Amino acid sequence: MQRIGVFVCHCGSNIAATVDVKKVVEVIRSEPGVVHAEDYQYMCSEAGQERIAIAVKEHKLTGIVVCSCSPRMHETTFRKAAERAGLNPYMVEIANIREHCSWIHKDINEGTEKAVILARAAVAKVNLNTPLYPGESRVTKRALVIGGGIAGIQTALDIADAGYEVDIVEKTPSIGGIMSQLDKTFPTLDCSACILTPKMVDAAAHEKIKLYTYSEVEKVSGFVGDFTVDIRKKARYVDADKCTGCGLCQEKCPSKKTPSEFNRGLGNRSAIYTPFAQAIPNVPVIDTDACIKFKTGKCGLCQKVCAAGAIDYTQKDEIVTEKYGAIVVATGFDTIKLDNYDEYAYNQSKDVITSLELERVMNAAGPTHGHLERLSDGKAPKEIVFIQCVGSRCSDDRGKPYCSKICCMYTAKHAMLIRDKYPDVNVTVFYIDVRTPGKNFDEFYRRAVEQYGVNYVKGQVGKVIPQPNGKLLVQGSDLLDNKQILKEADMVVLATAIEPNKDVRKIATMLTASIDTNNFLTEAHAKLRPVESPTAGIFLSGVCQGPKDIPETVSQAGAAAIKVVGLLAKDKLMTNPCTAHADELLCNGCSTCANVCPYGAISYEDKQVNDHGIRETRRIAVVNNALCQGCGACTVACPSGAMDLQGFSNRQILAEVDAICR
Amino acid sequence: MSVNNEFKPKIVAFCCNWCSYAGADLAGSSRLAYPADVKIIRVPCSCRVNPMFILRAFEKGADGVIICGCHPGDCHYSTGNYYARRRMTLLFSMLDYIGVEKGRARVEWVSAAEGVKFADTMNSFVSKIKDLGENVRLGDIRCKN
Amino acid sequence: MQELITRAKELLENGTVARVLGWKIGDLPYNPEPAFFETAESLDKFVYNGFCGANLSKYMIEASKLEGKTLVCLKPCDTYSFNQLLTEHRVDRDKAYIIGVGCKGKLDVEKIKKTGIKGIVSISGAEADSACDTLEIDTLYGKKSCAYGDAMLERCHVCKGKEHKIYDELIGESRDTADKERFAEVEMIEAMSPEEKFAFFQKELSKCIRCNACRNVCPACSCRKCVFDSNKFDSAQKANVDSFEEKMFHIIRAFHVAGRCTDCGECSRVCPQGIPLHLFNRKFIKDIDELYGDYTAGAEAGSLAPLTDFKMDDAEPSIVNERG
Amino acid sequence: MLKIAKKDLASLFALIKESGELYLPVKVAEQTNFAAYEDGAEFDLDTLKSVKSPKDVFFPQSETLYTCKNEGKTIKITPEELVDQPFVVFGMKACDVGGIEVLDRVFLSDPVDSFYAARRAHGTIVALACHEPEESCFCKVFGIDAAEPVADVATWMIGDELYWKALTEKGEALTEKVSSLLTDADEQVVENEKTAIRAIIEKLPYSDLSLEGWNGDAVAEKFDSKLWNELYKPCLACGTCTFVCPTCQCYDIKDYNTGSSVQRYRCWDSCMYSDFTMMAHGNNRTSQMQRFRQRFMHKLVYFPANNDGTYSCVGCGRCVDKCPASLNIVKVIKAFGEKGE
Repeated sequence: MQRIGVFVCHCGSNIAATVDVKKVVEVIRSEPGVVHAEDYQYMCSEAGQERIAIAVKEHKLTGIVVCSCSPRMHETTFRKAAERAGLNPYMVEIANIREHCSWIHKDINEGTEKAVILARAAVAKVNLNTPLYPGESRVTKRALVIGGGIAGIQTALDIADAGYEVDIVEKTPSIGGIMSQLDKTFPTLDCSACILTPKMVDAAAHEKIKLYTYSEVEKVSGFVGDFTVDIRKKARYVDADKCTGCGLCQEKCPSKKTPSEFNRGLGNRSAIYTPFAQAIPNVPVIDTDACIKFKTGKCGLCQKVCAAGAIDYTQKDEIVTEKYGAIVVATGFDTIKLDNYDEYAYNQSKDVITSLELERVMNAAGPTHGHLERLSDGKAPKEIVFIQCVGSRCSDDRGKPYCSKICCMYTAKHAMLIRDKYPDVNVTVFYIDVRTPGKNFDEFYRRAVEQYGVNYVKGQVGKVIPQPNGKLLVQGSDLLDNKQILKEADMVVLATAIEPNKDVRKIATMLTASIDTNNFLTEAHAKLRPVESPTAGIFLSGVCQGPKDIPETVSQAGAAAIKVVGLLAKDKLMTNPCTAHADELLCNGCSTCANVCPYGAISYEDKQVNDHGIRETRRIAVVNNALCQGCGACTVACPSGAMDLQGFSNRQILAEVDAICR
Repeated sequence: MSVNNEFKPKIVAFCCNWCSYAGADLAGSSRLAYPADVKIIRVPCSCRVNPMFILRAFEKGADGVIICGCHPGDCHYSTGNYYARRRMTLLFSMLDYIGVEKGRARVEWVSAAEGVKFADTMNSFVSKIKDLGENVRLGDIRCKN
Repeated sequence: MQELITRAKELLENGTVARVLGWKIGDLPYNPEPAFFETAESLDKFVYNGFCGANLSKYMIEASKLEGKTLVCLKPCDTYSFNQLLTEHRVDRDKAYIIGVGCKGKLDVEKIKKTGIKGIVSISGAEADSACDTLEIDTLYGKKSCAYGDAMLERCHVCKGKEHKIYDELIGESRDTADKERFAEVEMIEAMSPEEKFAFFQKELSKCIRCNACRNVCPACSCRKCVFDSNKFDSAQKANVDSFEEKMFHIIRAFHVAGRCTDCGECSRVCPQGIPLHLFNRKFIKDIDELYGDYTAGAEAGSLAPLTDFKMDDAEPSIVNERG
Repeated sequence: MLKIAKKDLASLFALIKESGELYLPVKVAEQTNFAAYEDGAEFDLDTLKSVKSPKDVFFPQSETLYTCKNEGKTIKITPEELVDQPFVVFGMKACDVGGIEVLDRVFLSDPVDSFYAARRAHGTIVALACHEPEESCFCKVFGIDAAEPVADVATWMIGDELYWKALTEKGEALTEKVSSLLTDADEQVVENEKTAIRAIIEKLPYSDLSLEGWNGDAVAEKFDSKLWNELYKPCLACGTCTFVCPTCQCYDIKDYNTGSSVQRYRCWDSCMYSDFTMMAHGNNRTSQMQRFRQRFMHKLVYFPANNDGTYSCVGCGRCVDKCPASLNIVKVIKAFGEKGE
């Protein structure tokens, strides 16, 4: 049985005016467990806290109820006071008789009666309180960034600049990501490579950053502060230490017919290749599917020409195991496949291209060396049609329900660049809405319309029909003029929806990070914790969390980095003791609790139990206290009642219910 | 009906710590009155509310039970109230099915900024329970005396 | 049935399985019991007929702990339960050799007795191989007969279909038995006034003797210790002291199996007081289908139960007040 | 021998009810159980067996023993009042009456259970012969004659008439009270009925069940038998058999917190339950096999050993009818018989 002291605060007249505090003290004395009750002017004052300390000693109190203002105000104060008096801080409960009582009830009888009931409920709860102790876990001061695009690079740089080790795992042979494929960037029109390449170099040169390119995360275990990650370094067949990056191997390679990933398949590359000239690291890889040596055993030309002797056909995949305190997901995006959109004739005509392909066409290092030309016949187009929202804001399941966010702006950019360089080319943009909420965005778009004479048509395109003369007949509607439009175009550019990188689901599963129905990673709180995953220690950077442009990506990358730094700066993590735990004799091991846990805090172990003489091995839920945040979702999902929440246990809440309904 | 005989319902309100409990605090600091019949139990999240708690309240003589949580999408734990919403929808549907009056139990989403909504919600709930009268269909007779 | 026995003997003798979980012939015409057979000879007492209504999937929880595989005979509806237990890690697939047995609708002797037939000495027409539409019954008080359909369990009239959802092999013919609207009874109650609903359930539940047969037979109620047997919620109950306790027990039981219940109908089959307990579970199934999209527990192992899932735009609980 | 027309039974029951509570088989939602008779209730004398045995008239499924209330820092204890008004149970079968005799041995022997004793003292039992015994009946095995029940009053439903014969003083007193509704009857009609009933009983499938080997001396052999390991397997560990049984007498004592007081009550318990006789150290029977064995050892071995050979089974067959897994005491007895154990 507890020995409970009840302390009723007057809060000046805030409480005492509408609650007869003396009466509350008197009535509460006869509650089971209560051995002491008193009232005081201001319990939260130093003198008030001192009274608690004295009473704890005098009456050998084991539990405390403070009837005062909201626990959101002073629960911590009184817990600390209790701790100073030698009690466990979690032996304190607050009855909120100010905000929930005295301030809203005018009648003193009514107020007093309710205050007594609230006090009684708190006493009933304390009767079942047990001392709770926060746990501690260590922090490995090293971070992992998955994905080496601009998001990952920026996050890594910021973490490294703060003085912490950070590794980037990038699955392609080079860091740089989609941004490296872009020609110019809006709204300033500076060259993408010019601003990205220095960052790539910085990352590669940073003494705190380690790059794992052509590598993938294979396995993740552990939890916040203490993750263990297996990284698969795929065999490059080129010794990175020996390679000088001279490029001779690529030049001599006889197999040059593989579509270049970097050029979105619009050009070819050799079997041994670096994706693009500025690739970092500047070390090629051999594509074994294309390599003649690997396919037939003959050739070996690259090995012969390599003066450094870096080519090694015997190289094997390597698994590296590293420890990390925090993991940042920066897996980025890709454009959707257009198989569901036959009406745009993407698969029928080479002159229907996606906007990202147009980036490559416009780029000096691209397949057309920067000349705007039709990919079918190399002729210069005179009439270009842009179609917006291809697969974005889609109400059926052909596309995506969300707005891809960047398309309006890059289309304005494309239109403007074309009109600038080729003033004789007509540009028409079919759109649903033009969305330009960003700094200097709307001005940018208006320049396209007003200064460059881009023809914006509000309306959707129903069909693009390739004509025998090589032109493309675009059937659209103009909603503002309420008329059908038929336009013969030389090129059609599709603002294709973006979607999270297809690997994200696999990665999210490894990390027990949640993802939404569109495969975007879920943030811990949509507004207040946008760069954190609900799973502690997992952070989000860039488009893996939702569509965003470069400036937004970079700022989010920085935000994720500071969250990581905040975590790595700690030597130890104190865990909230109000966590769930499973009674191993009651647990069925059914996994229902794990299915509702937003933090991936529940795992299962085969444990040897002794259930009143029955010894057997059972599958039992184990809660990781470092991950559990104490929401209690699992406690209700659990049918047997095995899962309970410390500090808000089933029996404690029921005791409060009983006390109120008495 | 004389004032003395007026039906004083017993009402249990489960409020999530992050939104609704703070909303109730705001109602208090804004001095927005609602009947003293409402007694609040603080829970970390609406997903902590077990149907057993609700039935237990009715068993022991509660006339109404209300669960308040963060607005969908705003859960402190990101998904808790979504689970709570499904659980409570099913539970209330079952209560209706066995003949318990509609409206004896209710779920409302009240944010920490919605002191007015909290007070309004409690006023409307208490008045609904007063209309329904004493809970006779779901109580344990032993607790009536 | 002979094919089943022959195959079972074969699998026992070639060591594929260590035991057979099926039904043993009863000492009355209608009371075969679930049984484990460990030898080929013991299988002489194996029976599979219209009275083998028991769902054997739950016995596999214990059988999964035994050495070697257990051959288990599962009817189409039992396979849903097995899948659900598999989803919840309560049975071990590798420890089960599932023979999906055909089903022509299972019989309820209580239904036969309700027609006034008593003193039953023998029944013909209930054999698994029989295609009879009528049961011929010899009684101490003369020869009687009963239409097969009239003697069928409620669940068979609303059968989910005769497709086995998980098996290693199939033996025996099935017959389509669904001839009633699955949710008709639930809809009938939903259409009642609150007073009528209350009276209906008050009356039905007043019969409850808290014997726990419904719970203990239920494959979804597989908890090692039920909350109603533990002090976790101060909820241990054994008595029917007050009518509230039956309501509490049955509501919570239905809630705990909501989204997990495969509607196998065992609860109603075993209730000694004939309480239509499936009405609770089926109500939740109907609600889940209507509110969250069609979901059949156990149709697929590993599927996410509706109460452990959500959609952003799920209905608000107030929908209950808005409906009918 | 007296009689009353079947159509006048409602008047008979009304008259009985004038001087106290009347319990009889009542049909609620298609199931017949013994319940206090109220006007308009559908009494059912045609169904041979009530689902639950009528033992709960004397030994209710739950009953409050006393109530504790906090008064300041002291506790006031108020014992529950004992039954002190006469009542009548109508329609118990010979086996049900036999069940009460078993309960008497438990509750009326020292220390006497005052709650039970008060009910027994104030209750008058009117038994009804079994017009058409059913295949699950085996009362004959325990020496009970379904054709001629032994109670305060014995009755027979023959055609459209109920024949009535008082057998004890209590029975005489009740007969006296309702004599205005009874007329003289021909004893021979009842004799013919008894002969007919006994003829059917001879033909019942379980009537030749042998109890050979089941006696109080065979404790160790029976207890150690390997058969139990097989027999219990289908058992679901529910309490159906115990709760429908007319002789099961185990109960649990529990507290209920009403908010203003704590009521200590007892309620039926079942030896089939895993928490039966749970003690501080845990449980003395840890497996379902042990619990299963306990139930039948108690009924067929321990009880007769302590009660002059009286079995704690009366062959009513309710467990045969109701076990969800089709297990029952008959299968247990037969299994031992077959193996000769």
